[in-house]
Amino acid sequence: MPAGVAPTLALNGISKAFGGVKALSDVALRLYPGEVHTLMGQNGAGKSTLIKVLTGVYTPDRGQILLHGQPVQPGSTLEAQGLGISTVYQEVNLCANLSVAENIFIGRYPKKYGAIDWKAMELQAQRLLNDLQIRIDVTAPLSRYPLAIQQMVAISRALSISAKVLILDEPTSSLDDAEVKLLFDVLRKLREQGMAILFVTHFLEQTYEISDRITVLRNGVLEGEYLASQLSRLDLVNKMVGAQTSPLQGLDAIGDHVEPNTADNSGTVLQARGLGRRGVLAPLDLDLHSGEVFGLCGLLGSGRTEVARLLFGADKADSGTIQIKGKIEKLLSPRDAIAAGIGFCSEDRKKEGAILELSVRENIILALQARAGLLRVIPRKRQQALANDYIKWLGIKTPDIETPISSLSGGNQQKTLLARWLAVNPAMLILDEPTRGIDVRAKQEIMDYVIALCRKGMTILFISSEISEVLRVSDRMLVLRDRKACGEYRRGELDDDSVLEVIAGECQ
Amino acid sequence: DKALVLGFSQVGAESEWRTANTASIKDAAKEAGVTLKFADAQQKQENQVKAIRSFIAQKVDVIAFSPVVESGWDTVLGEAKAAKIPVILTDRAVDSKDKSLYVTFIGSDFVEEGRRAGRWLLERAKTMPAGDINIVELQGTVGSAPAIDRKAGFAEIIAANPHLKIIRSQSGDFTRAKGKEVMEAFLKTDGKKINVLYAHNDDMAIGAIQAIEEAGLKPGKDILVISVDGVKGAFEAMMAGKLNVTVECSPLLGPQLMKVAKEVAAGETVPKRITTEEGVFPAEIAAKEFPNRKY
Amino acid sequence: MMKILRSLPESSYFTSMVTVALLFVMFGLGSISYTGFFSLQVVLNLLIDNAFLLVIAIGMTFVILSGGIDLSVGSVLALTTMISAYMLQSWHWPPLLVIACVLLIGASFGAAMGALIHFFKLQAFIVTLAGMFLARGLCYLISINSITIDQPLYVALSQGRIGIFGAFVSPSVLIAMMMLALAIYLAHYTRFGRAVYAIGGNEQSALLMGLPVGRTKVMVYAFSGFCAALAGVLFSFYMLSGYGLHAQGTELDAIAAVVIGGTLLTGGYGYVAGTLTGVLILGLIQTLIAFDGTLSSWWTKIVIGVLLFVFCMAQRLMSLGASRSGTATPAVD
Amino acid sequence: MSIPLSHDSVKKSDLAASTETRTGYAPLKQLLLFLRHPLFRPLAALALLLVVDLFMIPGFFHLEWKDGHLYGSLIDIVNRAAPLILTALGMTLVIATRGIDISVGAVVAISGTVAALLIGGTLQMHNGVPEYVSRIPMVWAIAAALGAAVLCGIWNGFLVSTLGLQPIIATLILMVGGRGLAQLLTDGQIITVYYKPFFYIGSGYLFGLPFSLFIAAGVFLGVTILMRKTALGLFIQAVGINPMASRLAGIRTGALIFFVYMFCSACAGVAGLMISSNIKSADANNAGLLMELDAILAVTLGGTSLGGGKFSLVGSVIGALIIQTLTYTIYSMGVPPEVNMVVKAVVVFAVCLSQSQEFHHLMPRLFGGAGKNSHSTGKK
Ligand SMILES: Nc1ncnc2c1ncn2[C@@H]1O[C@H](COP(=O)(O)OP(=O)(O)OP(=O)(O)O)[C@@H](O)[C@H]1O
Ligand SMILES: Nc1ncnc2c1ncn2[C@@H]1O[C@H](COP(=O)(O)OP(=O)(O)OP(=O)(O)O)[C@@H](O)[C@H]1O
Ligand SMILES: [Mg+2]
Ligand SMILES: [Mg+2]
Repeated sequence: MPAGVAPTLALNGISKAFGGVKALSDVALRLYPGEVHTLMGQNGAGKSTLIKVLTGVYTPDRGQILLHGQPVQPGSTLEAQGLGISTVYQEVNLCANLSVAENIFIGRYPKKYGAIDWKAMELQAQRLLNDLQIRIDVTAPLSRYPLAIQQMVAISRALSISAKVLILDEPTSSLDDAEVKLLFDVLRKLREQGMAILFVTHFLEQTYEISDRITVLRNGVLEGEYLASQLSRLDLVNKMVGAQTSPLQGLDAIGDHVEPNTADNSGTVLQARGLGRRGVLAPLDLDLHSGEVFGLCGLLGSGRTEVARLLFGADKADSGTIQIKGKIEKLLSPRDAIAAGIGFCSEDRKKEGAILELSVRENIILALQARAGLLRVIPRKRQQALANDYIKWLGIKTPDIETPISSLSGGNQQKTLLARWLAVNPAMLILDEPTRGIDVRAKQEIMDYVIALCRKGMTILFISSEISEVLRVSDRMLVLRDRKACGEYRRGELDDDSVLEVIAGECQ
Repeated sequence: DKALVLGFSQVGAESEWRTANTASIKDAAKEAGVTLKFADAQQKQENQVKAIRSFIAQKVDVIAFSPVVESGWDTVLGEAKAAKIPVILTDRAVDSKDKSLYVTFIGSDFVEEGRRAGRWLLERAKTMPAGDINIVELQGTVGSAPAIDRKAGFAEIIAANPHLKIIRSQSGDFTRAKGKEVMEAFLKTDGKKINVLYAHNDDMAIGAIQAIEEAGLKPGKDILVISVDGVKGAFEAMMAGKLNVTVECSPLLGPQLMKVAKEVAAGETVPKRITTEEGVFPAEIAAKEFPNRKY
Repeated sequence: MMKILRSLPESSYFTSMVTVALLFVMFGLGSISYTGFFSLQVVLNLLIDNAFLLVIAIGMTFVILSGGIDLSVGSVLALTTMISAYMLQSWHWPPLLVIACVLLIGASFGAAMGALIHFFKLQAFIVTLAGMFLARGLCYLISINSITIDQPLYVALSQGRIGIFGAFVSPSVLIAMMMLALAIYLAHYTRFGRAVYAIGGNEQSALLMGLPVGRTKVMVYAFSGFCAALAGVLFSFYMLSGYGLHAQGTELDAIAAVVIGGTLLTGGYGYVAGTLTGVLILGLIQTLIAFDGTLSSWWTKIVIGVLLFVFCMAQRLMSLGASRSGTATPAVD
Repeated sequence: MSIPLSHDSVKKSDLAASTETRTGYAPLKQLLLFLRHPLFRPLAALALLLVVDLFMIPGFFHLEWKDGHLYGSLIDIVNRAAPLILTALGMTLVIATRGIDISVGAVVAISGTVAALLIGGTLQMHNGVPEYVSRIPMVWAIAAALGAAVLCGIWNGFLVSTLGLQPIIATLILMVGGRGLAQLLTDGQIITVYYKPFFYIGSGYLFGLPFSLFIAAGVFLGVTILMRKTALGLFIQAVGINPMASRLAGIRTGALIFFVYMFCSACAGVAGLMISSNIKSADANNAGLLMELDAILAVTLGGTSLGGGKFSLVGSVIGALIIQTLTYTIYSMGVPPEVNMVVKAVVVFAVCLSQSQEFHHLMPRLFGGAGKNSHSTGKK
């Protein structure tokens, strides 16, 4: 960054507390035109809060915001947009009841004779999405599409707002490499045009691929601002997690130290034959053995989540049978599935996971209690013990176990939901994007935890948009394409490159 | 010749009185061999208007109805007139300037009922010890015609005696439950002071009587109870000596209605106002009267 | 549930379609069973008698679409008739001025409630319920008697007839229809309308997408108040009187009409046009009963209940069939 | 419709905060906790009303011992409030699941009617001596009445949870049709009951207090224990806040919803018995008319959100008491009937505002006070 260039946006001494929780204390941030600035920090470090403060969702307790040197105090997202700040917040914040096109243009409709010009709007939306290689019916309601697509829509909405500052809070957490690449291409273009971009992610690779400058937050305190080129990964991680913990080795090789699974995979836990559902998943066969991690790879929309939902009875399969431990099961509802010893941690924590107003404790024991039934209440002591344990094990950052989950950071919510299912300790656990929005360190810990569970005999169906993750943890994996199964592979049969080919469709 | 078709739009079924009224009309129609088109308006004027419109569409011979409220009938009655269907009002009048909109009005006069209640009390007051006589009033539904008129009529008469004072007046919505609830409140605030209770209908009176008893007082003795309508329940209360007088407001308009309807259909001229013969029943004659009460 | 959500819009769309179909079926049945039922005038009477309900329901549609509810409409209607009557009869104000006044009053009344709801984060239900008490109460403060209106223009409009193929409609019907057209335009071709849908879909997202949530919400209630007042004006044409007991329970009819019209009470899904069918259905039920003419008071109620039930059943099952896994209440297992 | 951070959650987080930050000595902390408690404001409102009564109505708090029981305004209020409390309790659970039940009024009418019809009893004059006889044993009659109520609940539950109709429409059906049924049973007449034992439910006294009070208290305790000792409370909240997530967590959402509607009607049924027993007759035309509104009002006054989720049973009880006290106050203060509505409206507005966080933030600003404490409702 050439000296003398004035920052587009500068934050000084920003502090924000929620009740007693100090989310931010005296944080500063500089955002220069024509740079991609990555905000890093562990879960609960204060990234999203900082973003919400500077886009007028929260009012800071102290500190000032300078836009082009002028102090501003946006009172709402609306005003922020007016000031030329366009934002994609962490959770997808769109209206599922409106059409895709409308979600992109709402508030800024193309008009004809003072009336909304739907045709024009849909055409433009089509074009915007095509830029991101997404070909979907833009007139269909957003709720029709899975999270990843919704994320892309949110992004293209932000991009379409001609702004001076673009803020993206963990936009890539539910995207596949392909989408990420597309997104980065666009970001680079915008950077050329001198836009100031603030970017949040937990993926080191992505950080180093795109960012010019990195600001690190730790526990709501500014750790420091660095040029990406001058900060090694190890330093970055240390700065994030703080000196209190010893530097971690080979973070980007999560699970590498996992020795090939020696546990006998003879016992088939679950056997699906011709499992499918019209329009969403072509019939496929599955055999899951006890004590193995079974991965699902595929591109966005390839049907991975569908497989999971069908196995869990969240959606009704209209063909095929499921055998669990040898006996045929009719999984008509998640309840049946749980009874049959299956657990499912959904990819959409906001809509299908978190029960926002309930406390962390309640959220953690919910599934367990549901299985125990109405009458056999888990004694309070035990509940608290469980909650505290998982908070410790997964490093959930929360004031106490009675805090409503709604006031936890995204990643911490994700951990809480993971805890919910780990607490149930099912024979087979389906994890759909379990590491979504979870910071580097926690990610490794969780992976290790997962693998440890397997070694203890639990079967895990693992879905992740990070193919590398899948490759590393799973003993066997099924590749899906266009909602069809296309080939099953054992550990080692695929490496980072070949898997891409397979997924992309150059296999056989 | 074919049976006469009478379209009748009833207010609803909000009280025993109303039900008796409906029953009387249906029975009378059966006896008189009149085919009755009955529509219940669920206490809504707009429904009555709809009903009348549909009667017109069905080309009935005569339309009769008891208006929910006096005002606002000109338009639809105009349509009836245009369709040459004679209209008979029962139980309540309408206040349209154009009297030609309806041929006649059968029914009682709420104000007069109020007056009768007043007169009875005036008489009774003479026999009572000197000094103020405190009256509490249980009004009907706020804004409803009987409530307004019975209040007015009563007030008009008792004005003659300065000692008759209405110390409290609250709406009991014409129901037992409310009547009792309100009376309870009255009894708590000025229990001993109350000498007379005037209720706009028997149901409220019956409710109030319970309240009085539960307060450890004797309805009919410690507190005189006056009410309007004259339903069975009231007579039972009078026989038990708990109610002093009920002013009759006869719901049995059926026979008269049928008679008039036939005449009107036959093109005869009928008087514009037909009052129903109604009595005042003090407790003394209750036992004698009880057997021949039909409602 | 993603599936359920996916199917909601369809189901809401189909519901509207189904509703129309059922409307015709009901009318057909009526025509078969009752003489004089199958006539244009009967159909037009539906409009004449329900013009005011339609207008109220239109306002209610917006409120419900935004995820709120407005219980005050019935009373506001009554209050409007009362104020109009009083201004006309006691102060002898020119009718147009009176109309302007009451419309303004209605809108501000609604706006006030909207403001309370938004700025103080109060619950729509309770605020509008209090509004309902207040408006009724104010009626009685003006007068507990009903006031007859004999103002020439009102009388003219009340008795005005606009012939259509030998049958006729009242001017009110035209006003209501214009209101409907306007509402449809508002809902589908203006920022305001779309913001309403967005807020109903997800208020927080709407906020984060930079929509003027506060303003819109206040405007929604203002609009509802306005519609209620307009309905009041139509009602005073219809009844030529002001009365504190007018249109009791109309709020419920309006809500029913809206919901039957295929709008989700939870907000976000539905069509203004559907509301028209909803209103007609309710009107038709009344008409059927009136034509039958054998029902006692209680049978009337029971039959209304049964018809409502049969109707909702049909609506539900058909729209279920239409979009396989749809269901209107997310909580269903 | 996603749930924004609600007041409950904010209050709770603030609470958590206050406990850990303001670690002043215990009493202060206690006080703070109390002031911040969601139930504080409804209670305050009730207290305020009573204070008004204390000054406006002579002898309002005066209680005397009259033929074997306590007698006075307060007794009336609780006695009258009992049915409302019951319906409010039922309504609370329904509302907690994001539902609403507007048929309670009709159910009240039905159960009252059934009981009255079956008990009936006739006043036979044997040479001037009145004599009471019941038609069938009262126990059966009451069982039948409650049975009828529960049937209504099953019906609602079926429509809402099985058919998936929208609650308001589903219950509207019963609201209209149910009253019709009740009237059909009574033929539109008021069925007077001539059978003393029956009157005990609604106007009898136990230990000098209204028996109805004990019923209400009993039900309240029952539900509270149910919520405490079983996971019902947790599940109901979960379903109310996020039905989809709850289903995926393995909660039987359908059954749960079915249950709450059944429970709600059952409560209404008991209320119906009380009311008809209190006026010694069943008035199918008017019994419980508009009761649904009062019940919902009570629930909301108690601080439960109609958006579903967190609920407070105690709150609803307080809400019911507020409403009844208000009505009673209006009666005894000699407010002219045509003003009733306005008064009621004003009070309701006042109570709501007193409960609004934002309003409290506004107050100091309005009156120049600088004391602006830092709440965050999570959005502007
Ligand atoms: N609305 C709120 N109420 C109370 N506390 C909150 C609220 N929002 C955030 N916090 C707290 O502020 C801290 C920072 O949260 P924030 O969401 O900014 O973390 P983050 O850096 O975005 O984490 P993640 O990477 O998981 O998204 C967390 O400890 C969280 O508990
Ligand atoms: N690019 C796309 N084009 C069209 N539809 C898509 C696309 N991506 C996803 N979908 C939708 O995704 C649904 C199936 O995707 P699903 O979420 O099951 O697969 P996935 O691999 O889990 O995707 P994700 O990466 O979002 O988890 C289909 O209903 C389809 O409508
Ligand atoms: Mg975050
Ligand atoms: Mg997926």
